[in-house]
Amino acid sequence: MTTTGRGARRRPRTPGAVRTRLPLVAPAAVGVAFIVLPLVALLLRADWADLATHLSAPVVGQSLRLSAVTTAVTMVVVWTLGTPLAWLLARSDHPLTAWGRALVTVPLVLPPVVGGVALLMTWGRRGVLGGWLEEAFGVTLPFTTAAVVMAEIFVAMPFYVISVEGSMRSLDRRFDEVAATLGAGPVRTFRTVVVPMVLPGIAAGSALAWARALGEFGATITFAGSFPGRTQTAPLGVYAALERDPDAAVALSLVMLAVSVLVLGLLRSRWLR
Amino acid sequence: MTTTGRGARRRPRTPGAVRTRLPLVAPAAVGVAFIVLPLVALLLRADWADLATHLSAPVVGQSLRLSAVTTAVTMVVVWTLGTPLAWLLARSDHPLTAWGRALVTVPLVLPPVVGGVALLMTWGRRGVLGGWLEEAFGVTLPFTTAAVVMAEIFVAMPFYVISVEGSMRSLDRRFDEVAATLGAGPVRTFRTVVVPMVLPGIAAGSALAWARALGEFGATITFAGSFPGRTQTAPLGVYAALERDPDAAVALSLVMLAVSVLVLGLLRSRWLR
Amino acid sequence: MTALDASLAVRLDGFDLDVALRREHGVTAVLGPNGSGKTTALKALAGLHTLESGHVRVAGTTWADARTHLPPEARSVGMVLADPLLFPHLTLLDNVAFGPRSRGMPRAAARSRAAEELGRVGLAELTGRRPSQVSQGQAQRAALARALATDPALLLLDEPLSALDPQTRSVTRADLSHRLRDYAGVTVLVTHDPLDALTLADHLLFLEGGRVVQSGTPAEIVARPRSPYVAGVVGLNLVHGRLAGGGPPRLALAGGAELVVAEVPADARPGDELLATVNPAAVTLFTERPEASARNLWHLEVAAVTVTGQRARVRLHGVPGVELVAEVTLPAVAQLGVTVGTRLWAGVKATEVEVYPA
Amino acid sequence: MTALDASLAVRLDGFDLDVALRREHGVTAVLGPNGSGKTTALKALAGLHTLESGHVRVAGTTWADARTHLPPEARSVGMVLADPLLFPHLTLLDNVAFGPRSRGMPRAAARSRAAEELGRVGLAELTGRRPSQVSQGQAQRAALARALATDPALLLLDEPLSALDPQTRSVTRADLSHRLRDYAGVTVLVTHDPLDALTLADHLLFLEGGRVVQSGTPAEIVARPRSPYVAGVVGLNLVHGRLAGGGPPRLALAGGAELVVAEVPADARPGDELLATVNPAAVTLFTERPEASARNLWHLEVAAVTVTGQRARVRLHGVPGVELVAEVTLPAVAQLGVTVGTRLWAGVKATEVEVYPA
Amino acid sequence: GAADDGAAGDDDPAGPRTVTVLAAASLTDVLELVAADLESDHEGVRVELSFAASSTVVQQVQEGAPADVVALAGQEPLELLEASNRAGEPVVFTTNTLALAVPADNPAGIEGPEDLARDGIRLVVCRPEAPCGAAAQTLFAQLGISPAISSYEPDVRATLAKVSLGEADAGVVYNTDVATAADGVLAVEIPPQDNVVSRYPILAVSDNPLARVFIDEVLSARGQQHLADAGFVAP
Ligand SMILES: Nc1ncnc2c1ncn2[C@@H]1O[C@H](COP(=O)(O)OP(=O)(O)OP(=O)(O)O)[C@@H](O)[C@H]1O
Ligand SMILES: Nc1ncnc2c1ncn2[C@@H]1O[C@H](COP(=O)(O)OP(=O)(O)OP(=O)(O)O)[C@@H](O)[C@H]1O
Ligand SMILES: [Mg+2]
Ligand SMILES: [Mg+2]
Repeated sequence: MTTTGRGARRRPRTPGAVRTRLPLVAPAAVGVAFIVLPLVALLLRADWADLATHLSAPVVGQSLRLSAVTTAVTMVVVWTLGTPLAWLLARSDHPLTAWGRALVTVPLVLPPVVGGVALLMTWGRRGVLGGWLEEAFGVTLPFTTAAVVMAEIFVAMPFYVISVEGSMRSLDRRFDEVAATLGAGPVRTFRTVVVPMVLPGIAAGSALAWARALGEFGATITFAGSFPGRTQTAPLGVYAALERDPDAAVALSLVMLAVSVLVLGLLRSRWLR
Repeated sequence: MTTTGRGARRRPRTPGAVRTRLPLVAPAAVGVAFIVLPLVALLLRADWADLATHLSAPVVGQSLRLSAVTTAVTMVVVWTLGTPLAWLLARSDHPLTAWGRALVTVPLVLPPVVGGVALLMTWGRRGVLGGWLEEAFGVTLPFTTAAVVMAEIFVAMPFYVISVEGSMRSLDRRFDEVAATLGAGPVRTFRTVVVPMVLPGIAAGSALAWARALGEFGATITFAGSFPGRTQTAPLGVYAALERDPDAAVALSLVMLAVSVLVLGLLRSRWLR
Repeated sequence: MTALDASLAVRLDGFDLDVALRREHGVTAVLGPNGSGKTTALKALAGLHTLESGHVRVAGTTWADARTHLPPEARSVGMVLADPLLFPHLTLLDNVAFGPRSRGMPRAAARSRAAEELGRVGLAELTGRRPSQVSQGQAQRAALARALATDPALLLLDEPLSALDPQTRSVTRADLSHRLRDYAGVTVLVTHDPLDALTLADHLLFLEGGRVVQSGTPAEIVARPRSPYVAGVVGLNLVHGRLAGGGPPRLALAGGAELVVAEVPADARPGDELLATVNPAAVTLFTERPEASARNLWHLEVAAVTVTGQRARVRLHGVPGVELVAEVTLPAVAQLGVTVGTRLWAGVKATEVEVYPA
Repeated sequence: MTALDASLAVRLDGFDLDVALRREHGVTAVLGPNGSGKTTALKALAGLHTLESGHVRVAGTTWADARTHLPPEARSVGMVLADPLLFPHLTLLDNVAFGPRSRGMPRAAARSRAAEELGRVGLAELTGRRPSQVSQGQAQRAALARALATDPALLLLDEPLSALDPQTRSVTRADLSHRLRDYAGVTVLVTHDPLDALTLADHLLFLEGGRVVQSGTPAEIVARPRSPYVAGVVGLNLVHGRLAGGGPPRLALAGGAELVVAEVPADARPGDELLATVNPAAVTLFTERPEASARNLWHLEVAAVTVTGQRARVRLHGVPGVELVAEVTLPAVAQLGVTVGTRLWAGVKATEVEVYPA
Repeated sequence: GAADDGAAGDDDPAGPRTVTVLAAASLTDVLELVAADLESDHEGVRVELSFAASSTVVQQVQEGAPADVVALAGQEPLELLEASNRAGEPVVFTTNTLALAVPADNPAGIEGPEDLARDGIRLVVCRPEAPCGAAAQTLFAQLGISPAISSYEPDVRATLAKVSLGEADAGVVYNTDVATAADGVLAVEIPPQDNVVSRYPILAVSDNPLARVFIDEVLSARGQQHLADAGFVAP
């Protein structure tokens, strides 16, 4: 091995580098394999020859379109509500804040089906608020596209809040103070200083939340049901097609997989390094 | 209002403080309400009088026990595989790392049901590896408790890796360098410097991953089925009981909720401030 | 009307600040050891700490008293810290325009005001740069421009030069001094650097442990420091003792040693507490006990050496009550073999000691 | 056998380092402006940068050459940076025991070794503390103990005192000097502080832009600095010019000004390039044009002022080719009204100028 | 691993002690009674039951679920079960008919299947891939109505849950499901002439001798009585 040329800098630091790192590399490789193998299996099992046909199955287009629309609306709501929430949590010194934070992250751990039931108990026809909504405005939420969005917000917002709060908390408090001495009130500081400065964190949190919303299944089917074009999002479409048209189901899964990898990969390489 | 006494320091900074913060507080409050209301509804609907009876339904104890065992095993595996993986990702400068990272986080976005199908396609009797496993060792994984653990690992590890990698990446590289000059090879540095220093991040990641494993439903029912005592974890128990014994289902949900809030709250107040 | 009239009582966990400050105009430098409460005082003025009691009145407006606590954004204040803390996502222009915009000025006006302020600190060419694209000194000047762009009635500078390397520091100090000359409001400047205090301020305030230990004009303070910290800042040795009775005029020091002096204040009686200063340059060092005219002679150990240019300051100790800094040339350091731990003879002529009441 | 024989060629994005260094023993101080490659050189020695070409041989072992690149953990090296970088989760004792443990020493032996090392830097009482519970100076001494606990053949110190406040710095410098006296290996000390260089090192190496610009013993360097940076470090004014023909001996400076000198090297011919130093204390300042004996007299503007103790260093410019630092007393600063921007007359006697070949 | 239990227990020289049954969700209560009978008659034998939608059951068997017996709700899913997985001929052991489930207060005033076609009725059915969903489609075809559907639920359970929670005005489910459902759900009968009869097959999918024992227990008088008690009708 010679050291001439730029390429030399890329060589492993020692011939034995891989060996001495084995106790790290081996488990990491097993971990990667465990996650990646099923994805590969999915690719292997896909009916590539007729992929185009499968992708033109009505369930595919319809459910993808619905997923695109609902997750977009979800993200708008999550940004609007979740960003101020993350900020207040990040800057609160109150001893109860830790518990408030835990409460907000509960949907992370709640089985989605239970989440769906809880949503029904709140917004359903006989729910705590739903009954009143129906009487006062004649609005019923379950079985509507709005219910899909609500289910997605319920499961996705905690991801966003937890992640954005982390970056906001590590923002130097002195920036807030400087903005205040310059005459910026809390809202203006939030808008013109905090948000722009934590943009990478917001991007990361958005990616996570969007991904979670895209994959959402249990709460959606429980709270919104499954009706093609109205409440049957892509994951529900996959489930519905799994037995009747497994190739379409796999094709649909592949599309979701590809889109997600693309979004996560782009975001992470752009923002997160 | 007077400023005498220590209490004065806690007063709001201005009488108008709440008003000027309204554009932040209002959406945050809506966000909290949206998440907390369904949880409250769940509490309201619970049959508190007979809670003890419902909790003694066999499905409750059995599935909680199974969930405790499987999530514990899951966490051991996730720690073992995920920690080195997070470290290698955190310290890799390779341009492809961002994509590797995205790949590892795919299960975050994959609908769990699709994840279950992918696991079946890998480890099932007709799967890429499962067929070989069965022939060579007579081992079939699907529909066993092992399958539950595998499904939980598949969905939970990405949470752990993404979260721990974040804290590892923000670890000052000079600590690695100092450890190296002191004679510690990569593995020793990992074990004695990196892991202890990112313990709070590991705790946070573990909480997330554990919570995700605890709530796991779709991949489990697809890949492991729902055998009481063998593969019927708490969320599957909730689902099974929902129709026949909804009060037991709600009671079980409440137990899960309480345990999760407790764990998240304790962790976050201990480690994450 | 007093432009700044503040009486600050702040209580933090384990720290009490109690400081009064009234100034009509000009620059007040606040000095003190680490943890003496300088930053706390500035934050209380800015509204970032709530007063336990006391008041802050600036240019006729009450910012805080028993019933009032204006938030920082409602106070006409400008603040610059050691770290410029420019908003990294904004250009220098937009950083400086941030204040005027926040106070309601239309965008175009705010920007032209910002351009003007940047011009006044010599950054007219860099308005379009991001903070990451300018040097530390430039960033600090931009921070100053930002703080002044809102025409604050009170300007608070918390060690504005301390994070700069020495060269940048003196250039930036000049810019700061230049810019402050045109500023009509009251400036409070926290610093550790005596030169800042002497070149930028017309009034000095020394804090120790949250209390004012000495205040006055630079000339007063340089002449008669009243605490070891203050003496250290102005570069003098300070000795504290009682006038001894009988014999030549001399001070009895705490550890039993004596300091012979030429003159004492006319009204001093034996037993009176007195302070005495000795210029480090007036301390002579010898390797052997000299047959010298110096009336004060001690055998001391070198505790520390610092060098500036071709001069070294040698800190000596080892005789109870006597702790001296001597200033010698670099060649002398080499010739005397001055390193930490060496024992040397230090002599001070009685005529070089200046005595005043404690 | 040479204890350290290194020829370092390192190529980073946009920066090239090319430095050779051979030392048998003792402390080599590496000085240079920011970004001159000091840290890069240390990292290359430690194995944290890969050599483009060259070699590192220490105590007879090849650490790096065209075919070898030992990783840092296989090199017998100790490193201390400005930031102590103690492992926050370990006590001081375990921090110091980390190295011996990593190199295979049993726990009990490593701990007793660590306790011994901590004792040698005066921290015997603090072995059980966490890094967060000790002062910065103590932490830095612990970092030194940690680096030395593995008996490294090469000790690398990268501005080990720069993050400390001045008082702690001089105490820690003394401890460091004391500890280095007992250390048998080669030490390379990166510093910005001339005092570190003069009191700790027996050999100085100046880097600029990744290249060595001057090296030698402290005495050689103090006497004849060869670059403005080096002159600045040793506190002298450096003037670069050509010997003028005819008239009294004098140098023609770049901007057209002249510097009259008393003596020139015997073999200098008109037109030869020469360097000249002037001690800042030998520069006299006047408000009015004096009728003085100083043969060199310029009307200059004050660019910067710094104060140490009761002396001020005044940087002057305004005549092309002439940039001078003058050292005056604090009272003189007040009397002359020295602030940045003032114009003063600066005089230098020809006899105060020291001339040597460029 | 799977080798410890169920189908793979053949290695045990004393004969397998466990029989694993995968069954349609609608059989949950009945088969638990049947299993209890069998376990009390055969000392040391354990019956493991797992319930899911019939189509899921079939898929699980295909993918290697450790199953000895499969009992399905309807014969369509059976067609998907590959021959290699069958270890015996399927037997129709019972039949089921459809019923309308409505909330206890019947807010939409559903009296019979024809009311389903009214505007504004919120109707939930199983997804067409599930036997209950297929049967519902057949029912609508026989009635000549095409009611507006609010949701295609994954299985009977979910369909019934929507009704019992009051979210749906009506759900098409099996007669037996309404009988076992929690309070809060009423059955509206569908006249026999319009109703759809689902035939429930049971078959062994492993050569575990206990599979036969279990199937016989289901077909026994005692087993049939449990089925009848739950609202099933003998074939
Ligand atoms: N927010 C706070 N809560 C509690 N104590 C505080 C807080 N801020 C500062 N202190 C304490 O108040 C004391 C004074 O701190 P302050 O920052 O005002 O000192 P300083 O004079 O500015 O020191 P330095 O020269 O190091 O900047 C210190 O003991 C510090 O620990
Ligand atoms: N890892 C790196 N990759 C690319 N360039 C680097 C890297 N590290 C340092 N450099 C560049 O190399 C040059 C020398 O840096 P180095 O840190 O060695 O300077 P230094 O002499 O130690 O400066 P200072 O006095 O500021 O510590 C600088 O231009 C720096 O930007
Ligand atoms: Mg401070
Ligand atoms: Mg450096």
